[in-house]
Amino acid sequence: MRRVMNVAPGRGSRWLLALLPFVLIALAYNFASAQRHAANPDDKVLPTASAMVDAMQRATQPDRRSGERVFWSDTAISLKRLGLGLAISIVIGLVLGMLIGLLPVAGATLSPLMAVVSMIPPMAILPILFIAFGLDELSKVVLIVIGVAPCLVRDLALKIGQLPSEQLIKAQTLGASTWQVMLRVALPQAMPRLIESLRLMLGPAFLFLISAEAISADAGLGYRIFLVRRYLAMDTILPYVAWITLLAFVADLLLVQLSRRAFPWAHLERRA
Amino acid sequence: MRRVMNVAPGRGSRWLLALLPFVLIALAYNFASAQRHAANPDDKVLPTASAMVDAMQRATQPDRRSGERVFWSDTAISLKRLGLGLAISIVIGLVLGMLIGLLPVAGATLSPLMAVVSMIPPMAILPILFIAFGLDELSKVVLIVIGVAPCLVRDLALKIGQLPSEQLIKAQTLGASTWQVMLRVALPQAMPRLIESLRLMLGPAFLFLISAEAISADAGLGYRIFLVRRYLAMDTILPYVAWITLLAFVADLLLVQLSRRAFPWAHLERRA
Amino acid sequence: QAQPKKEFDIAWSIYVGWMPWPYAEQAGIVKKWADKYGIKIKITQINDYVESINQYTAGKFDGVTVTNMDALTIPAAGGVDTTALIVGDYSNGNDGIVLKQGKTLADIKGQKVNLVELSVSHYLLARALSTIGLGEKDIKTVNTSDADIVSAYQAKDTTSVVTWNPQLATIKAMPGAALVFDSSKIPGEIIDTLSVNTQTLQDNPALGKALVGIWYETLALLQDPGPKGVAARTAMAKLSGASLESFESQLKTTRMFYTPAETVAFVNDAKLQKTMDLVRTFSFDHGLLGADAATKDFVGIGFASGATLGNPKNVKLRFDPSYLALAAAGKL
Amino acid sequence: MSAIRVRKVWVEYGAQIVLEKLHLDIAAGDFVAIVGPSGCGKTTFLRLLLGQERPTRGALLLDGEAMPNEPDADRGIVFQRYSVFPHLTVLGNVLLGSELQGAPLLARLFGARRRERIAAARALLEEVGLGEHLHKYPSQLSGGMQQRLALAQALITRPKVLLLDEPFGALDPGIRAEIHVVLKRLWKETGVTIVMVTHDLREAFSLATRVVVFDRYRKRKEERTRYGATITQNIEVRKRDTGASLDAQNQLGRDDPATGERLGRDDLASAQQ
Amino acid sequence: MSAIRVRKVWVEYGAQIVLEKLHLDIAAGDFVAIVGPSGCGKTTFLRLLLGQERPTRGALLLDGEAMPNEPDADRGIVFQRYSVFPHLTVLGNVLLGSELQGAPLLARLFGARRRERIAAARALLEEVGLGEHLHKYPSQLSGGMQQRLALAQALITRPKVLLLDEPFGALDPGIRAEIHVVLKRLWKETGVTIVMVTHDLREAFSLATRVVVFDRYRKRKEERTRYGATITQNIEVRKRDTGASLDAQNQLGRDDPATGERLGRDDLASAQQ
Ligand SMILES: Nc1ncnc2c1ncn2[C@@H]1O[C@H](COP(=O)(O)OP(=O)(O)OP(=O)(O)O)[C@@H](O)[C@H]1O
Ligand SMILES: Nc1ncnc2c1ncn2[C@@H]1O[C@H](COP(=O)(O)OP(=O)(O)OP(=O)(O)O)[C@@H](O)[C@H]1O
Ligand SMILES: [Mg+2]
Ligand SMILES: [Mg+2]
Repeated sequence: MRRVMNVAPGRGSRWLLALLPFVLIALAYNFASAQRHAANPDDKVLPTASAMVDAMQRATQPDRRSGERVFWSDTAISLKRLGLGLAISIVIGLVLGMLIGLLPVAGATLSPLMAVVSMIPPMAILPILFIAFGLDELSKVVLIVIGVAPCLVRDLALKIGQLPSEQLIKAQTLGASTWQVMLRVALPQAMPRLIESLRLMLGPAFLFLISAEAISADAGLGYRIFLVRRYLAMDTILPYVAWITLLAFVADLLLVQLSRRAFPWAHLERRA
Repeated sequence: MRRVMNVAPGRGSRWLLALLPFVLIALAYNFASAQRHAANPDDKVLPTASAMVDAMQRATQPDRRSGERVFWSDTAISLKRLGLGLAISIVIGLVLGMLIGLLPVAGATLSPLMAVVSMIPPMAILPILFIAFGLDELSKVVLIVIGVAPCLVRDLALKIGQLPSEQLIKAQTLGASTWQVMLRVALPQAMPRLIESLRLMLGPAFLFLISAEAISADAGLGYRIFLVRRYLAMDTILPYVAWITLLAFVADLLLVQLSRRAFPWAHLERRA
Repeated sequence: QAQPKKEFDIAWSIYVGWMPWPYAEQAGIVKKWADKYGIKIKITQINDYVESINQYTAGKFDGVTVTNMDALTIPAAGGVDTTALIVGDYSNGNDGIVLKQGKTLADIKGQKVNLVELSVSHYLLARALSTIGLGEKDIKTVNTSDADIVSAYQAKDTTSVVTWNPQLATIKAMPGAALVFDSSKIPGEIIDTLSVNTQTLQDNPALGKALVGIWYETLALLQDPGPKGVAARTAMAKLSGASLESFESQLKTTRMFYTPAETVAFVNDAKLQKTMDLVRTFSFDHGLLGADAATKDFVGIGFASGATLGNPKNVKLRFDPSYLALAAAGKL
Repeated sequence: MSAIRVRKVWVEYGAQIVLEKLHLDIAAGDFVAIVGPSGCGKTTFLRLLLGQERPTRGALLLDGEAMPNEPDADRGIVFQRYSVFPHLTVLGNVLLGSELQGAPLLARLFGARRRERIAAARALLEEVGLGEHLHKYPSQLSGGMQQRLALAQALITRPKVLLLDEPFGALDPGIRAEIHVVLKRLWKETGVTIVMVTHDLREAFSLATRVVVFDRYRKRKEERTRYGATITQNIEVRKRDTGASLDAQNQLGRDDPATGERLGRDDLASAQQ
Repeated sequence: MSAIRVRKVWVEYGAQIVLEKLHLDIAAGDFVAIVGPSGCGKTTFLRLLLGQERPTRGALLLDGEAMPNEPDADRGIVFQRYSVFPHLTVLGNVLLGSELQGAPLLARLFGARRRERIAAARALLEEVGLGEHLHKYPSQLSGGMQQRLALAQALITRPKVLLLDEPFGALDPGIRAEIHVVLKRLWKETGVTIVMVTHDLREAFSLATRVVVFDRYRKRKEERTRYGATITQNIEVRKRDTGASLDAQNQLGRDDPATGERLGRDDLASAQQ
C-alpha cells in the first residue's frame, strides 16, 4: 500500500472524480425535492428539475407586450453594471495603488485611510451612499466600486511596494522620471497581479451587484431574484443562481487566459 | 527638485499625513451636517457629532426595560457569531485545504467543486439554507461560513499545493505517513497563510454577519443597524458602523501580531 | 426659495396599493397629466421600501409611497414636513398573523414571532395582542426582512409570522398555516398614502394637481371590469412580479378608495384622528419618534378639520384633502 | 549499509527515452558519485532509488529485495535546495525524524524519550558545527549551514542509503571544502551507502569511492529522444576502508573527451587529494 | 568619462559610524575595484556615488560639481540581482533607456527613431553574446546572460560612470570568466569610469586599474559602531591605456595580513593575468 499522498489519479479518473461531487449534489437535491413533493405537491422550496426548465423557458421567451426576453435582458443589464463597476474599480485600483505603492508621501497619506475604508461594511451606510451618488444606475455601480476598489487598491499598492528597490533605482539611472517609472516599470508589473486580485473579487463583485439590484433597480439578475423571492419562486431563483455562478466561473477562466496571453512573462517558470 | 518618488516623509510627518485624510473627512462631514441642520434642525440623515455621542451614551446605559446595555450586548453577540463563524471556517479551510492541497485524489475531486461553490452568491439561496440550518444562531454562523470558508479552502489548498515537493519527499524519507506530513509539514506552514487569508476575509466576514443579522435576528450589531434604519436613526447607525470598522481594524492588527509571535519563521527575511 | 420647480421625483416600491403608479408611468398617464400642468414627473422604483422613505427624507425625492405609520416615524419625526397627499387605500386583510401551530390568536402566547420589527406588521401585532389582553412581553419578536420572510417561515424553528401581501398569501397557501388575525379586524388603521414634501407642494400646487389627476385616472382603469381594465391589472401584476390571479386576490383584501369623494370622506372622518393617536402611541412606545421626543406629542399631526394631535408648533405630518376635493369637484 | 543493484533499467517518458540499459552494482557502504551533462537523467536515477519513479523495464534491488515504490525511512535524501523545513528550528529539524518514527499519531515525543533524542540531536549538530545555532530557523542560516543541517537531519535516523542531489551546488567554494570534511566523517562513522549527484568533478573524485559517468552515446539532435543516457564510465577511485586512491585519472582522460574538457576547467591534479 | 572626488566623507546612521574619513580620487576612465569584508560599507559607498545617500560630513564631486542627490542617467548601475526588468524582453530591456530619455511623456519611441535605437540595441546585444535571444524574457535566461543583459542595458545610454555592486557574485566561475571579457571590452570601447564592488580578489585584480580596500582599523566588538571603515589600501594595478600591471602584489602581501589570507584561497599567481 502506498501512502495516500502518493496516489495520483490518471487523466480519465480526474474527470470522473471532478464530476463526482456535482453528480452527488444533483442526486441529493433530486431526492430531497422528491421527498418534499411527496409531502406537499405544491412545495416551492426545492422545485423539480422540470419546473426549473419550465421557468427558464418562460424567462427566455419573448414577453407578450415588450417582446423582451427577460432572462437575457436581465443578464445584459447586470453584466453592464458589473463591467462598469469593475472597470471603475480597476482604474481606481491602478491609480491609487500605484500612487500609494510608489510615492512614499502618497503612501503615508492614503494607506491608513484605505485600510480603514476597506473594513467599512458598505451595506450599513447605504443611505449615505445613495444620498451621495443618487439612486439611478450610478448607485449600483458605486456599490460594486466601494466593495471592490479598496481591496484592489491595497493589493496593488502592496505588490508595487514590493517591487525590488533595485528596479526603481535602475530605472532612474536610465533616466526615468517618476511618471515614467509608473508607466513603464510599475504599471506593467502590476497588471498580472491586478488580474489575480480581480479573480478573487469576482465573487464579492457579484454579491454587491445583487445587493444593489435588490435595493433599487427595475431590471437585472439580482432584481429578478429579489422580485420573485417574495413568492418563494425557487424554480426561477435556482437557475438564476446557477447562471450567475456560471458567469462568474467563466469570467474567472477568461481572466486566467487573458493573463497568460497578455503577460506571458509573468507565467514563466523562474530559472535563474 | 528631487523626483516625487524619492521624497520620503519623516517619522513625524508620516503621522500627520496619515491623519490628514481622516481630519478632512471629519471636516467635510461636519460641514455637510451643519448645512443640513441649518435647513432642517431635525435632520436625521447626517446627525451632528453631539447627537451621535448622545445616542451612544443611551446605548451604553442600561435599557429602561431590560436593564441591558444594548451596545455592549449587541457587540458581544455579534462577536460571538463572528468568532464561531470564523472558527468553523478555519477548521473547514484547514481540513479541506490540506486534503485538496496534499492528496491528489482529494484535489481532483474537490477543487472544481470549491471553485464553483466560492462563486455562488449565498444571499440568493437563503431559503435552502433556512431549511437546512433553521433560522436560529446556526443560520447566521452558516452564512458567515459559506461566505468565508470556500475562499480559505482555495487559498490554503493553493499554498499547500505550492509546498516544494522536495519537502514532502524529505518528510517521507524521515518516515512520515500521510497523516504526519499533514500534521508536521503542511499544517504548520499553512498557518501564516491562513492568518493572511483571514485578514483579507475580515471585511467580507463582517459583511456576511451584518447581512445575516439583517435577515433575521433579535440582537447584534447588524440587527441594531437595520432596526433603527426603520426610523433613519443615523445617529445610532454611524457610530455602530465606525465601531464595526474599528473592531475589524483591531482584529486585523491582532492577527498580524499573532502571526509574528506564533510563526516567527514566516516573518524572517530570507538570507540564503 | 419659493421659485417653482419644473421637475419632480416620486419614489415607489412594490405593494398592491401602489402598483397604479408604475402602470400610470408605463401607460403614459403620468406624462399626460404632467404635460397638462407643464411639469415633468419621474417615477422611480426602489425595491427596498425603507430605503425609499429614507431617500425621500434625505431630500432625494419630492414624494414617496408610504404608510401612515412610516410617514410619521421617518420623515415627520425627522423634521421633514410631509403631506399625505393621496390616501389611496387601507389594508383590509392585506396584513396578517399566521401560526404554524395553533388555530387561534391566543395560541401565540410564548411563541417567537418573525416579523419586520417597527413596521406596520409590528403595529398589527401589538393591536392584535391588545384585543386578547396580551402584551408584547408575552411573545418574543424576531426581526426578519420582508423579502426573506417566506423562506424564514419554512425554517423548522419558525412558529409564527406577521407579514403583508404578497408574502402573506404565499405563506397562507402552505399546508398547516393558520391565519389567526388580519388587518380587516382593525379596518382603516393601516393606511397607504402617497406623501409629498409639504414645502414643495405649497410652492408647486401643479404637482399636487397632476399627481391626483394621474391617480384617479389610473384607478378608474384598475376598477374597470372590461378588457382595458384587465390589461391594466395584468400589467400591474407583472410589474409586481405576480400573476394576474394573485394580484386580483391581493386587491380584494385592499380597500381602495376608487373615487375622490370616498377618499375625502375617509380623510375628513374623525376616526382618522383616533387611528393616528393609536399609531403615534405605538411609535412613541417603541422609540420611533427619536431621542428628542420626550412625549408622544413631540411631532404634531395636522388634520383636514384644522385640528392637530400633539405639538401644534411642530406639525410635520398633514392630512390635506384639498387636492382630492379639487378632483372630487372635477376641477383638475 | 545497504547494497543496491540496478539491473538493465530503462526509463521512458512516453516516447522519450531518458535512461537506457542502466546496469550498476553498489556495494554496501560505498560512496558513489554520479556526474554527467545536464538533463541526462541523474536526478531521474535518484528518483528511481527513492522509489518515486518506477523503471519502464529492468529491476532495482535493495539488499536483494525489490525497491519499495515510495520514499521511506530506509533512504534519506538531501536536495540542492528546500532540504530543511523552514518552520522548524535547527534542533526541531533534526528531531523531526525521530518524532515521526517514534510517535505515529502525534509525531511528537515527550518526557525522557524526548530528552534522549534531543541529546542525540545536539551531539550530531555539534559534530556538523551547528552546536551554537540550535534555536535558529533555517532562513537565519547561510546556505552552507543549511546543507550541513540537512545532512544531520537525514543521518540522525540512520537510513541505509543516503541520496544527495547536487547538495553543494549553490555553495561558495570555501564553504564546500568545509562541508566535504563533515560529510566524509559522517559517512565513515555511520557506514551509510551514499549516492551523490554532482556537477563538480573535483568534488566527485575527492569524496567518492566510485565515480559513475552518465552520458548518451548518440548526441545528434534528432537522436535526442530516441536514445537515452546510460553509464559510460564507472571508475573505482579508492577502496572504502583504505581511502587510498586508485589511478583513475588516465583512464578518464583517454576515453571521454567531453568529460576531459570539463575536467580541464578545474585543476585535475588537485582533484585527487 | 568622468572624474570623481571623494573628500573626507563620513557616513553615520544615528550613532553608528559606517564610513569614516573616506578620501579618494577616481580619474576619468578609471576602473576601480572595491574590496573589503562584509558589512564594511561598500554598498553604502556606491549609494553615495549614486546620490541615494548623502554624506554626514565631507563632499563628493562629479567632474568638479557636487554629486546630484538622486540617481540619474549620468550614473548607470548593475546590481547582483534584480538588475533587469522581468516584464521586458531582452531587446525591450536594452531599448528602455533610450525610450525613457527620448520620450518624456509616453516613454515609447516610434517610427524611424525607434528603428534606429533597435539597430543600436541589436548591435550591442550581439556584442555581449545575446544576439540570438532578443525576444526572450529575463527569466528564460541564465544568470550569466542576465548580467550581460544588465551591462548592455546600463551602457547603451552612455552613462559617465558605471557602478557595479557584486555584479557577478551569483555566477559560476566559468561564466564569470566569459563575462569579464565582455566587461573589459565594453569599458575600453566606451571609456566609461567604472566603480565595482566585489568579494573576489582575483576578479578585482584581473579587471581593475585600481583596487581599493575598505576596512576598519578597530575591530573589537565594542568599537564596532564607534569607528567606521575607511580606505586601508589603495593599489594602482595598471594604467588604463597600457593595461600593463604594476607590481602590487608584494605591497599587498606585506601590509595587510587579513587581506593576504583571503588571497591565499584563490591562487594569487593566477590572479594577475
Ligand atoms: N516527469 C517527467 N516527464 C517527462 N520528462 C521528464 C520528466 N522528468 C524528467 N524528464 C526528462 O528527463 C530528462 C532527465 O531529467 P533529469 O532531471 O533526470 O536530468 P539531470 O541529469 O538531473 O539534469 P540536471 O543536471 O540539469 O539536474 C530530461 O530531459 C527531462 O526533460
Ligand atoms: N539605512 C541604514 N540604516 C542603518 N544602518 C545601515 C543602513 N544601511 C546600511 N547600514 C549599515 O551600514 C553598514 C554597511 O552596510 P553595507 O551594505 O554598505 O555593507 P557592504 O560592505 O556592502 O556589505 P556586503 O559585502 O555584505 O554587501 C552595515 O553595518 C549596515 O548594517
Ligand atoms: Mg538534476
Ligand atoms: Mg553590499
